Amino acid sequence: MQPELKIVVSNEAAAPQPPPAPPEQVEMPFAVVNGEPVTQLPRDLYIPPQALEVFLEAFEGPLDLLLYLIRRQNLDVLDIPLAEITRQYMKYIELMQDLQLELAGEYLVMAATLAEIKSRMLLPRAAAVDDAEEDPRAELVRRLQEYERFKRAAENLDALPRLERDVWSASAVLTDRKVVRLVPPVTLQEMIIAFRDVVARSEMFAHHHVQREPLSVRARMTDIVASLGGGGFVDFVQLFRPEEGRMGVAVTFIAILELVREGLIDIVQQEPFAPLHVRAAAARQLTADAPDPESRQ
Amino acid sequence: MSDAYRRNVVEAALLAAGRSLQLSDLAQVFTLEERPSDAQLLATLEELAALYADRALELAHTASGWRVQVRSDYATQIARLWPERPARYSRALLETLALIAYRQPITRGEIEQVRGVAVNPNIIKTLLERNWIRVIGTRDVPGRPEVLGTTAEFLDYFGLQKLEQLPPLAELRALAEFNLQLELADPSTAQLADGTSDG
Amino acid sequence: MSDAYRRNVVEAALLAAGRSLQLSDLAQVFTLEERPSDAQLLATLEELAALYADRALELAHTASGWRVQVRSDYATQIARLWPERPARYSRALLETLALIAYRQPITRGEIEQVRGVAVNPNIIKTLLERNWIRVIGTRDVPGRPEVLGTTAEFLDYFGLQKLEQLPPLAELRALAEFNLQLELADPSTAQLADGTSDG
Repeated sequence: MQPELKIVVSNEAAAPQPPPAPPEQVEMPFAVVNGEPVTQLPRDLYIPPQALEVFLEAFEGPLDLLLYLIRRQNLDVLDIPLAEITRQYMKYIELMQDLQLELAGEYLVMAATLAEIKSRMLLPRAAAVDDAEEDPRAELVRRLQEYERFKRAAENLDALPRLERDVWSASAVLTDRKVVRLVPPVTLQEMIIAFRDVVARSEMFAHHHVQREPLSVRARMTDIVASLGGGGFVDFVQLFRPEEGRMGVAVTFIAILELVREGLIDIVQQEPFAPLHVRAAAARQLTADAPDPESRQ
Repeated sequence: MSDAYRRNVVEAALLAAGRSLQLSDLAQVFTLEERPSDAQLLATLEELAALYADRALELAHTASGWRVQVRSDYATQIARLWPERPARYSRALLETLALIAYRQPITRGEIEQVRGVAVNPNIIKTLLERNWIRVIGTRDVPGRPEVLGTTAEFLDYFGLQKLEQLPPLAELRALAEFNLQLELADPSTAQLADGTSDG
Repeated sequence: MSDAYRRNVVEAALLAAGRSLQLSDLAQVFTLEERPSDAQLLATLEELAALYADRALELAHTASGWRVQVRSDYATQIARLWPERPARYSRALLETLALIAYRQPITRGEIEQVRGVAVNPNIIKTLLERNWIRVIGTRDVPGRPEVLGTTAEFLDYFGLQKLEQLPPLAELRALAEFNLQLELADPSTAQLADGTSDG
């Protein structure tokens, strides 16, 4: 005629109840279990029946319940009066079973563990104890301590100033949030491949003969044209940078010749043997004495 | 570019974002010519913090960067803006979260070992949904259980820059260090149980 | 209750809300004993507005109440916090840029001759805006076409000290013979940034 025992995992996601205050009720019969009034419970175990479930739900498992029993007596985990704590623990378990409360399996496992420790501690021991042999309580104490650390860590975590409870991110409204476009990235490789392809294609169609001046000459051509941007005459000699050495001078010279050939610059000499001057070909049209009919319109 | 201008832009950026910004995010708000160095930005942030000294605001440095926040001294007043109370988390959730935070990478089985009860799957689900924890891999043991760790968002939420700023864990003491009062066994057992501390 | 305290609470409420609040919302944040009248709240809001006078922030009164917002002069700058993912340049743009780099100084007509198709004016515009190319002059032929060349910024962007560091054409031909499969953008996913189709 044993009450049926249901083993379930308690619903931990349910809203927690505040930890139970040590019960201080006066003794009175509170339940009839299996036809017998339950009056044998220790005074400090008494809990109104409707509150018992709530009380048990407040525990996060057998370790938590054990810690409660130990702390209630102002004892240290390292100082467990094992017999007494085991007795109290068993009372709770029996009570829960008698009242057919749903009980997590872990509580029963702990009950078995406590019983085992108790029996081991009751065994007579030899006077010369092997140092390697552990106190039977050691593993339990270790687990209780470890659990208690994290129980406290959880409390500390809960006490940290938390967003949306203790502090709030400050934010202001940004009304016209314009879309900012980032410029697309280009790799050197992409550009080089594009050049290779366009050259290959142009040779295929033979539309245009791509010149073969080295890049140093092309770069110098750009520099020279850009330096003549003002439109005025520049001394031919000033285009050369002697510090670049013979090679640099040669590059500049080829660049100037190429620019003349492409009609990008003019070289002017006022009279034989006079200094040479250079200007951008485009500047020619801007001078009044050499009007270009095309630029008039 | 004046310091005041830079400070204004940084403040506006932080408030427009409404969340933590990295120094690189802040730098990006400036044009290339105006762009301050990290050292300059830090100086600007310091200025901003000083500006908030007698206000309800403060500058917080968390895992994902810097943010402006309302001080906790004003929490009671500000909480009244929202009729519903802020979410309270169950002890089970907080204990699970604490284990993941302090013991990561950790499996569910390992959490259950310490807590002595099964981990409710809803708790893990809630923590994952809040983006406080994530699966960082699997352990190479039979069943290949998932290994959990915390995220930068977890640190942000609790106002921390890094895990090392979590409150320290209580120390474990060895059973032998304690003056055991054994009520059942004979006194010789009192000298046992060395090395029960696992640090 | 000091004015400064009231102003701090109002500011904190507006910034914590991050949206417009009515006077009644603001009043509700205070305890009954502290609760200011509407007139007092308006005075506080005015104080707050004055506080923002030399900041990038402003207090705005909209239909739904009062809010703190970023001044519109700073909006563009702050919007850089949320950049749109950059699009990719078209093949036509890259070829045009490559031709300007390798064959500079070059006119648009010459680019068209080599590529066999007209150059979309948007391409030149984009390249000019990016400051990668510049008009270095005009050629003295009918129509006086502009002559294009690359800039120092172009070299900087591609990590070059001088143009000669570009691989010469002969080398590129050799590469082509190996028929290298070089990673290029997948045209199906790329949105063309210069608004031109491939030429």
